[in-house]
Amino acid sequence: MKLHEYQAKQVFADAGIPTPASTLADDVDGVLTAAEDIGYPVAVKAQVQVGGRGKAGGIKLVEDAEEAREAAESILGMDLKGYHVDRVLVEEAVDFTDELYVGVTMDRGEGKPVAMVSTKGGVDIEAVAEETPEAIASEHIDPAFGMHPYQARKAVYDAGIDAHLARDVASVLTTLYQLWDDKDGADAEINPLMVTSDDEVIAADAVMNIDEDALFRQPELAEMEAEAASGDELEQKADEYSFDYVRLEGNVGIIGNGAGLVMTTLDLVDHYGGTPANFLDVGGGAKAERIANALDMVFSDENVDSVVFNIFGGITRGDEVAKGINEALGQFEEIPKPVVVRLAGTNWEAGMEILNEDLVTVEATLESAVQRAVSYADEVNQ
Amino acid sequence: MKLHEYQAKQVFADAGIPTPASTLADDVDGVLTAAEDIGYPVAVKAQVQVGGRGKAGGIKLVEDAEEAREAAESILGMDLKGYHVDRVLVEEAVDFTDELYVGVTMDRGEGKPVAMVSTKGGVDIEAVAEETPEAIASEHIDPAFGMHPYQARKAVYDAGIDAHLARDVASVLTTLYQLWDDKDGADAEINPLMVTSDDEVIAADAVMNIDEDALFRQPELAEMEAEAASGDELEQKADEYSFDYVRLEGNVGIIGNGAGLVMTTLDLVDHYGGTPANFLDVGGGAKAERIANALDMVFSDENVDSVVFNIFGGITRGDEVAKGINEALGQFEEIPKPVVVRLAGTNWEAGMEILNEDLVTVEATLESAVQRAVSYADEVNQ
Amino acid sequence: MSVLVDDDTRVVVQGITGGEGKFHAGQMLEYGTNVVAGAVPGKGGQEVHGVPVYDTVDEAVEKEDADASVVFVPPAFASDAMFEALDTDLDLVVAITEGVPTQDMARVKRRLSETDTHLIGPNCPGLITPGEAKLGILPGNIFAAGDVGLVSRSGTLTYQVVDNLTKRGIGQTTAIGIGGDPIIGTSFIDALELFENDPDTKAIAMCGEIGGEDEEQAAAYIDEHVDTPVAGFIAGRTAPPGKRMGHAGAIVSGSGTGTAESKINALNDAGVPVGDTPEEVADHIEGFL
Amino acid sequence: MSVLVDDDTRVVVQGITGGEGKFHAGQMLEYGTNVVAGAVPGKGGQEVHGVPVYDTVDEAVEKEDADASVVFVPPAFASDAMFEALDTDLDLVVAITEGVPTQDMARVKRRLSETDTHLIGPNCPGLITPGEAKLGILPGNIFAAGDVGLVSRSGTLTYQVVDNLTKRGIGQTTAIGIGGDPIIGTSFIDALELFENDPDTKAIAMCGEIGGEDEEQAAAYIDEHVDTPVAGFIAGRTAPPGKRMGHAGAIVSGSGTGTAESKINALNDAGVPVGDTPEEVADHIEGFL
Repeated sequence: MKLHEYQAKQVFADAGIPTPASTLADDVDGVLTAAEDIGYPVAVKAQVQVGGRGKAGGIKLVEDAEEAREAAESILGMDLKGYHVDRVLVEEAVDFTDELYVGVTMDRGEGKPVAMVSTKGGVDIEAVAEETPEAIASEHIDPAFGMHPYQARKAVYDAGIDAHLARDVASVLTTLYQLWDDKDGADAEINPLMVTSDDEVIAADAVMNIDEDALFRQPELAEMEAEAASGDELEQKADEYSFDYVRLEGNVGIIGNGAGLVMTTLDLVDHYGGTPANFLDVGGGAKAERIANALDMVFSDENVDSVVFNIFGGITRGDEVAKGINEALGQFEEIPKPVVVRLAGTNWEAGMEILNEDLVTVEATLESAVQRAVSYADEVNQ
Repeated sequence: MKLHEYQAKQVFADAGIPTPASTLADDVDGVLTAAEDIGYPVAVKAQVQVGGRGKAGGIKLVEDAEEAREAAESILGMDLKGYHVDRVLVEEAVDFTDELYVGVTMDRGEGKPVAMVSTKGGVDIEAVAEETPEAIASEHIDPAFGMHPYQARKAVYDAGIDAHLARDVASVLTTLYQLWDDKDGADAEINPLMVTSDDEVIAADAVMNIDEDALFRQPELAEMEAEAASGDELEQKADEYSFDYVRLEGNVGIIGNGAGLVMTTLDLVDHYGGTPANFLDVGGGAKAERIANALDMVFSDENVDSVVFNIFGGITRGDEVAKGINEALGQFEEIPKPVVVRLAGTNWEAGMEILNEDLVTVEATLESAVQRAVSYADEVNQ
Repeated sequence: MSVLVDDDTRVVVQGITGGEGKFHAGQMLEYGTNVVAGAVPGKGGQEVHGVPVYDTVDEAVEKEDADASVVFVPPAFASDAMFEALDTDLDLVVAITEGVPTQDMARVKRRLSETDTHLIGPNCPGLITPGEAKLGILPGNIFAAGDVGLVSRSGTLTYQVVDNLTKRGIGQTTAIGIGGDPIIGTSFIDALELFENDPDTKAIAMCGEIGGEDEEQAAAYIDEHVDTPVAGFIAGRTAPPGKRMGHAGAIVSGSGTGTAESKINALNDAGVPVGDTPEEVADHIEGFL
Repeated sequence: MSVLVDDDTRVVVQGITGGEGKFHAGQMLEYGTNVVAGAVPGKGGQEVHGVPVYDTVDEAVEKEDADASVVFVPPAFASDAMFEALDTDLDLVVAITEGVPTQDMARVKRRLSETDTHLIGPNCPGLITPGEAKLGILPGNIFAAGDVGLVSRSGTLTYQVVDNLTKRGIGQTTAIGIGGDPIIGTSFIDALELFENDPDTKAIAMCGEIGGEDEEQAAAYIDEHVDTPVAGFIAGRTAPPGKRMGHAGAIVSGSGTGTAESKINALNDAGVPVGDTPEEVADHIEGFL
């Protein structure tokens, strides 16, 4: 779960990391009042969960009220890479001489947190990592002991941060690591950490991703999540149903259980010449209602021309799945899109017995089910 | 540094451990008001840093105002094993059915914290440990990871705590460990942890020793220390001077540098037929002023008949020591007690050169210095 | 005939009194697994399916001589259960629980590195030695005893591949679902090493997916250390970059590693054929035998 | 001719720009110790006594090939300095600092147990191989090269015993002050093992004190594993029970172990004569040679 910039900045500021003065606003008047309070120049920044906001016109630096009004009018309500902008952050424009990078993430390969510092801030850090990896100093943190003070200093010295800034940058990194640790962070980043003309450091951007599996013990952040929800309508719906769902461009709707199997189903759709419309994992142990919800999701997608329903039961039981399919499809006078079902594993025989074959096409194998769904979708488009 | 019972209880209560209602009082009226507020019966408990208060008459259970007045009058101002009682804790008398023990300490042999639980509370737990060690369940804690929840439960189950109390006792132990960890505890104990007739647990006593070396990062507790100081006048003075000092029964005053060497000097006094009046370690690197303070300490002890001054310089320099001795003794018209000095190690020759032999007796070896001091003391007592 | 588990394995089920724990303890017993105890704090003295329950793993080991555990404990308490199992020096710990916080697992993995215990999972279906024992939630009836070792990051995909094998009459020595989380106990490499050292495993099927670099590392390991023939499968070829697909692991960062292409190339370079479909994996395995 | 240090030992001084660090770095250099670097955050690029200072221990190791460190860092930062040294895989770390919080040391000791590093201290005078190198604050002039290994929990008591030896013409292979804190890196047993395996050490002097059970454990170890003759000394015979005497370690709990009597008995039972005075220790050592 990714916090909005304004949320992450608040979290960082509360922990003592210097951040520019800023105010959230959701209308033009709010922007003007905020800018007046902060003092021009200010930046007006769209608060949406998507990268490359600046290039897409979602961030504007303004010098006076007229420019602020223009910026507010153009950004508020805009569509930014599919996300509707309904709030902007009005922020003090920092006069900087240098841009640094500090970040903390989990190195899954090592199974250890890693703290990073670079003098190459203000740009795409992943590009830096690829092109000049030596420009990023990193320290792996022992999960048993946490980050030792010497490690923050070492990362800073190794990165070649100027001696007179070393203490301040190490302090920011230490706080960032502590936040990451306390708040169950997945990633925490400041890019850029600006160096001002009077040699202070200030977090000009703030990224904080939280481990969703840990939200149960982060009630304050979990509340932020509710506030942060935005984006594609169907993906929002999937959130409500708590499905793992990704919307794609194709026309074969896909429902299955287990990420690996669902991805494999997508791959087979592609393999047999179709194009997947989505990834939808109902998870383990899905009961009838959940199955019905999944069908509802996929039917709601107007791009979908056919549906392949692929369940290999472990915890999930074939009879429950069949019941859900029957219930969901029983409501329709006419089935909106052809549904191909393949059941295997736990209680699959019981499922097959229950399944109403007037409503769905049954296939015995994954391969044949996918082929059938692809051919149904092709028929629609002929 | 040992907290007073009332301080430790406050610390425990703030962390959520159930404690009886209580109020600190320093006069009879205060005791009566507190007892009235709490409701009889109450316990009136002397707040001094010494064990066995109950047996020594420092704790009284009272049923009404008359008894409370009697108890307050007898306890306030009493001398309890050399400690003057100037405050009492007036505490709700808990109606209990059982007495348990929970504690956390550092097992120095293992280099690990250890959490302990026993159903044999309310008595001297060290005696229990010696006589029936199996009655105390203990769990060593990995300093890298801290106490896992399962360990608190395991200690409780291993101790044979009744199933319906297990969760509450485990919760108290978990909190106690966390306090011990957060507050740099040396020992933290609740003995007894009382079980009430309605099956609740409540900390009827509270022990908390803090690692003095960690007080620099425990400012709240360091303030408590100032408040808690009491006992022997000379030991208080040693605290002011920050000497490691222990007052003993004999008549040969001993000053030295380094605990092992000072103890050895004590042992040699004994070996050569004398009796040590004190242990006084000036520590490493003592300068002239500190040396003078040490002499002042030992001269203030009326039991002292002679003094042996034994310095083996490592960080401590012989010339500084000699300077301090000259300064301290130079003030006197007549040296109050004979002082034997033995200097060795760093700058000992320079020290010997400076040393005013009109004021002290110089000896070349530890053995001869001690023997000389013992014979001086014997002369006084002939 | 197998790795890690067989019919001598003595299993304690952590969380046996919960819904899933109880159901799957029953399933494991029915399959023939030697489930000797349950461990649930506060439930000591009870019985589930005739199996005695203890308050602690330690007591279950002491009284019932358990040497393996299966963890069915909710995510908030799962790492504590794993620490309890690791500190009790079990040979094998299988953590089924889905949704364990990643930072908890980093600490568990740190502790694991100091022990001789094998930890499978978390967020995994467990493992099975067909005809002898299963520890976890795998549907026993699709497996058959045989010569193929199987290791997979995904649960249901494992079943799919096994199904393809079993239906052709190709059985398994042991099938291990290592789980799809970012930090897991037993890696592909660990499992490959076990199979390589098992004289009865004549071929290995390895099912990976996009995200992370475990498959790339496994490929390098195979190249250096594995003589047993391996056939691979990689799920997520069509996943778009930057999208998270269910498993925390199944995300493509968009850079050079972690993509299906990078994994398939690495495996091919190590001499491992990668099937386009689960059927093709079965074809390759059949060719090896 | 020695254990742990000799004239090849390449030393980095952590905290070399502080008062004590600077003074004793000078003393060590004067004694002939191969002090090759200092490490002080923020002071990289400076020089002290002609020795280059680096910001991190890592850099000192990389640039100057240091293999040992001496820690002169204030108590609040000492455990961090020890972790830095341990994580840099030095062979030897000598922590002079007095007053390190005990819980910090428990964590350091935990980390130490995973490394091959020898940690001496904290709250110790360090160690010296006479004529070759000293790491710490011991007054070099009282030592002489010879055949006796010395290990002691106390600083100045060590000097006392060494003085008694040297004045009789009995020199030392290496003298180690292990420190008197409740939790220390190198124990009596570790030091005894080192001396036992050093062919040049013909006799061992061991100076203990009241508190803890290290001397009792050392006695058991000597009984089993040490053929080199050992003479002992125990400070604190006359200390009253329950009183703390300076060292955190020097406290008698009042129960059976930890007293001078218990330690002396244990040593005697292991065939170790214990002197009543430092002179008597020297008598015993002289008898062994």
